[in-house]
Amino acid sequence: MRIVLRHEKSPFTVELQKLDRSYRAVVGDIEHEVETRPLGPATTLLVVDGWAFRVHVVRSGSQRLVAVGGEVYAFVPDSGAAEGRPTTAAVATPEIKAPMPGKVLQVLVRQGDRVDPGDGLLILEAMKMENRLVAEAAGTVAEVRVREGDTVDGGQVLLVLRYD
Amino acid sequence: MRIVLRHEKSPFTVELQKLDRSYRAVVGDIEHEVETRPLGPATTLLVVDGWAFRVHVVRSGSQRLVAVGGEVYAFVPDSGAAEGRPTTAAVATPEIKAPMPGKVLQVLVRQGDRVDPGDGLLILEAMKMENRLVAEAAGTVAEVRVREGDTVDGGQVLLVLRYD
Amino acid sequence: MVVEPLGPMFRRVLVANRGEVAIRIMRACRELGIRTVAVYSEADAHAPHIAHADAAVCIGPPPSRESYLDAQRILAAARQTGADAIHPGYGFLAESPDFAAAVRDASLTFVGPPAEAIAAMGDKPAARRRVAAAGVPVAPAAEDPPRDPAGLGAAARKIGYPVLIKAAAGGGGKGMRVVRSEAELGREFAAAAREALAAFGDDRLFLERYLERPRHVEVQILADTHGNAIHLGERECSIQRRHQKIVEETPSPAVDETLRERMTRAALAAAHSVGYENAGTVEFLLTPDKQFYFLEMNTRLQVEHPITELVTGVDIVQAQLRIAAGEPLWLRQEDIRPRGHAIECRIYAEDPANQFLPSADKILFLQEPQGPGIRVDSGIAPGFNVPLYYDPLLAKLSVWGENREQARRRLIEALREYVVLGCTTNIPFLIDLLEHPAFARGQTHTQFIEEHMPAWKPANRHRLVAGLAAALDVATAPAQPPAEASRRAAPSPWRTLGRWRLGE
Amino acid sequence: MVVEPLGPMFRRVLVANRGEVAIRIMRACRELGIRTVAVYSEADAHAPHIAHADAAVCIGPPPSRESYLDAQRILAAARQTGADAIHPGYGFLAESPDFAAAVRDASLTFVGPPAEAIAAMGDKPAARRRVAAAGVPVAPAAEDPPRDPAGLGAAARKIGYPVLIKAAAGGGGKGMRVVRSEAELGREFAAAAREALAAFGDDRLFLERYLERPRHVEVQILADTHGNAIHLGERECSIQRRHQKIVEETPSPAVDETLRERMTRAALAAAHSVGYENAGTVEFLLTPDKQFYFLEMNTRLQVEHPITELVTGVDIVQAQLRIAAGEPLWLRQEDIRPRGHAIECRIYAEDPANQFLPSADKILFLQEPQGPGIRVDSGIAPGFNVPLYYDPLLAKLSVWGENREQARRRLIEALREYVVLGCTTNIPFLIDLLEHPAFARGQTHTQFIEEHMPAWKPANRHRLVAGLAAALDVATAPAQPPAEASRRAAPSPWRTLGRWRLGE
Repeated sequence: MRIVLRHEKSPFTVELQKLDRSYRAVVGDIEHEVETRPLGPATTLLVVDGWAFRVHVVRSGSQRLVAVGGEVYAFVPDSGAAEGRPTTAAVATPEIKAPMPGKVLQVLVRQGDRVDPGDGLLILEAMKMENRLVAEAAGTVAEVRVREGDTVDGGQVLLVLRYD
Repeated sequence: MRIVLRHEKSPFTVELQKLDRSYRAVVGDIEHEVETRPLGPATTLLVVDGWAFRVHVVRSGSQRLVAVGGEVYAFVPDSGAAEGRPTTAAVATPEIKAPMPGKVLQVLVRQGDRVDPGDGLLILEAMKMENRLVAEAAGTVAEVRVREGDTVDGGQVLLVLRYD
Repeated sequence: MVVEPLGPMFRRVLVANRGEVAIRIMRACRELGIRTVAVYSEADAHAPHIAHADAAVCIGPPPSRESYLDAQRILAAARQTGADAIHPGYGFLAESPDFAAAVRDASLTFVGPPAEAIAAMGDKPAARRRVAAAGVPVAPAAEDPPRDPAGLGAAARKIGYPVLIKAAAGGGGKGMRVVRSEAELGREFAAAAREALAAFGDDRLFLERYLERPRHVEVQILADTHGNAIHLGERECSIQRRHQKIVEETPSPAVDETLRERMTRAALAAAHSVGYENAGTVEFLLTPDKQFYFLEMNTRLQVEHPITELVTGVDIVQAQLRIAAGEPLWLRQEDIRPRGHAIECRIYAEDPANQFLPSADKILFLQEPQGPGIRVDSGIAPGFNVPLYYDPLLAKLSVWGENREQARRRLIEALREYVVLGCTTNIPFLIDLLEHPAFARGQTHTQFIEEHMPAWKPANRHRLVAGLAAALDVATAPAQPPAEASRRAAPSPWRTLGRWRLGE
Repeated sequence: MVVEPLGPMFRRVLVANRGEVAIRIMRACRELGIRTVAVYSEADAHAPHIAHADAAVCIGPPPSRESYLDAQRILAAARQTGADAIHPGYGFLAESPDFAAAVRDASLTFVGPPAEAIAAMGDKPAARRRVAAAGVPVAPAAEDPPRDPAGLGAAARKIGYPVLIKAAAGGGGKGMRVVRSEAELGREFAAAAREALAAFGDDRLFLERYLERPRHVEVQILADTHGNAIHLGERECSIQRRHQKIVEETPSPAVDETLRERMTRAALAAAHSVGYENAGTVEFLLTPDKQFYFLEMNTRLQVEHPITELVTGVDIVQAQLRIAAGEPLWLRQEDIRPRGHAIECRIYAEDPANQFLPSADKILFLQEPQGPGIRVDSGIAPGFNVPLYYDPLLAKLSVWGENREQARRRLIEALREYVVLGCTTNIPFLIDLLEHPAFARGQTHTQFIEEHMPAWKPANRHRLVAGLAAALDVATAPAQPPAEASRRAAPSPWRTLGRWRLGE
């Protein structure tokens, strides 16, 4: 299921897949394992890639007000891209960029490797989470620009793919 | 409306009458003015005869769990005496007793006075409230056994009536 | 074991205030065995403070002028409920000498200083002259200086550069200019006079020393009705936005024992000069070179009193009640031994990412922090609709730590635990402020926010987690009850209107 | 301003516990910049403590033996999450020398004393001999005394009357007799021996001095890994029910400076005798004539540590972590200057009107007190189903006051503000206990509850108000959702089953 939300002016799109005891959630081109557990009224434990967060969610109109770690977010379901309906597919970009600053924990592919959509490319540690970057389309690894242990900036190109 | 509840083994009966902005509540033979104001989830301000109490009420099954002043009470609606249905009328007793220990603030009648049902007899200060004792049936004041300012025990006879 | 005698005490105290401070005063009363009476406006009919009292009286419609500022209605409520004393809290009528006198004339006790002391400190220029005469340092200044270049230059030199030129009739920055050398003086003075004339129809000006990046440091005083007075040390309240304090701490990172000795002596002299009684606060500006100047005296309980309570162990509100009841001061100066460090921050209903516009909405979910060293003085509850009419202070979060760094970290963690949903607050802004390296180093001054945090925006560090939570909520429970659906979409009146805030 | 260096510190600490203490330890870690790992049993899958950690690992089914007491599962969780230290809290594995050794063998740090010190204090008779050899007073006693009248009489005289006769193999009161004079001695000894033989198949007996109405007074110790040790004063924990502490305070109303000096010196000697490191507590019984005797040493964080933190300002859990990380003690004895008075009471899920039977239900509504001088360490949250399997401690309410009376009144008022609906608690019992004149006078001893509050029933002071509230709720919203309708009617298993409680 694809959920499209807006937070302030920018969209937040999640591809959600229910697994046995958790969800597989793809945001951008990163895959996360998400477990959710109700703890009380408006209170949920969210475990994202093994890291636990206490999250509070209330509804106000169509808005979801979310509190986590001292921050508050107002998300609104995007009416133009309602749940379950496919939106215009984004064009897969060949340059795989770091979505946030972090540290390269593991590079999962080498130059010349074949990748299929959803294949893991690299694990980036950022914001105390391990983020698994995945291929959005089938192709070949053209270039690997980082090594394990590298510290990278947000937006920095990590790998280049050549799509079929 | 008559509400009959049980708390532990003993009944708690209230005759409730909705007034303009408050309720007239008669418990035993004492009349109270009760104002109720919601303050939040499960939280109510109850003003009883001018005194304010913060009260919390939740339902658990048919029970009402009530917290006030560090105490917790479980009240159950009495199935044998459901709401609105009249129960066997209690026989009005000629001896008017103090329902709890307190201090006589004001005696509203004198020996020989005629009283009608609901007429005020005496005001007793107890539990930081002024409690208005009322006549349950029509009659005459046979005897006044207390004076204003007296401290009285619970159960002590305050007045004796002679019913018609 | 000796049970302390409490002296002759009030039977019933009316608290002429609302919000967190009303609740705090009621707690102090209950602990002293005193019954309490709350007053409330129609906008506060469901406000938390009324549920902390033994009786509550509605004193009028929402506007303060017709309720919390209406002395006659408050006195009537006191008569009606048999109160024998009135505690004004802070703001509203707390610094009205007329109200203090009216309470006294009604044969009730005003829990605060004598009306005469309030009046003496309320007239700011007169108070300035009075404390200066008592030996308290005041910033060099000249009222209506000579206009000829030589006379003006001499006046400015006597004050010392930089000099601030202000309109005597003025306010709001009109006609205000900073002059850094004599070369600019004549031209700027003439321009300021023209601006003042245009704005106020009065071209008289006022010169005073312009202080750059001063710290706001204040001293807490306790004086009884028998001539005894002590101080409870200082508080630094430099972190302000438009003269609104946001974060306060004690001790001040800038005050050492020698300076503390000088400042507290000056504060006691200022209080003494007006025959002060009860709790009060003498405010100073402190320059980077450790010069300090009298600013004003707040003749009432101060919002930020909890941090002084945390480090000294003295309950200031209970002390106010005991002093007002006539008890001689039970503490000597040498009994006051501050320990550790305390920091308070104010939780406001405002949007720090949007020019700090006030937000007045319903509290949909509330979870306040707790644990070691943490104190919350809260005026809100779940379901409470924060009214538009009053100061947007929702609660105060204060922490104590063995040292400044422990207190700072504790406060940050407590803010991360603090959850207010429904009404926008400044909590994310406070976290970033407390994490700022200049704050961590104690390099605070009254321009801190303008200098270090202009145009703050939230970092949105947890956007991914929050988005996942929102998405799962949408995915697992997409049906939407229509209740309140349109409420938040309504335009806020605050884009066009101002709002009264507590003046401190 | 100097930011205190924190020394080499852990990166990630696994907290091998649940409830309030797990949350309290996690708060301390966060303030020191340490990440935390929670463990939980299947019964605690929705427990509040797991939401305070950065990661959470399920370690097994509800029974403690298969989860919180399973050292191997806990060590596996530590390995899996990359923890470099384990804090055991109190109860569960906190006083298991095998666990402490296993943690060390896994190259992790155990936040607590060395396994050898735990073992030495865990063997009670051996510990008694050991501390006695170090000069710590122990109650006079004779193990397996001679059975002939002359020898037995001499042994009893040496101990001093009244004498308690206990079965050496025993427990649970079987074979226990109090003898007040030599005339009764022979007969009672023979009867106790018969009873012991019948009950345990072993008629060996043990004589010791019977202490009447002793106070339980204990001393908090901090010892680093470099040979430095200090004490943080005493706590009195006399208010107990079946050896379960309920109310604790510091300082003890019975301890003056001279006695404190003697008791704290004895406590440090006891700790030194086993090479103690980290935080620990030496427990004594104190007689009305100011004699004190070693009871045992608790080689872990104590439940009632918050009151010591409130009067000394030392964060004991942060101190445990810093000591375990190897930091030399940063406090000298003269730095510890207790101030004021603190009292804690334990909020239990139990029905004080019904033989204190445990209650394990869902928290339907929760409102914890807050304000000046109030600290809540809570392990519950709204919606939490209190599990049957563990200690019924829900939360601890601690207050600080300038003196004992202020603290006592504050605690009573805070309890009146405390609302727990859904799960029966001992709050009304605690209010009556704290209001008892003997408690107000500080006349506390370990038989206080049996003596002053036998067969306690609630006074139901607010029955009228509560009944009106219930009646209005019935009148205004009589429709009843069927959810949970039958849940509370189910018989409680506690009428037939026992439940494990923390042993202190």
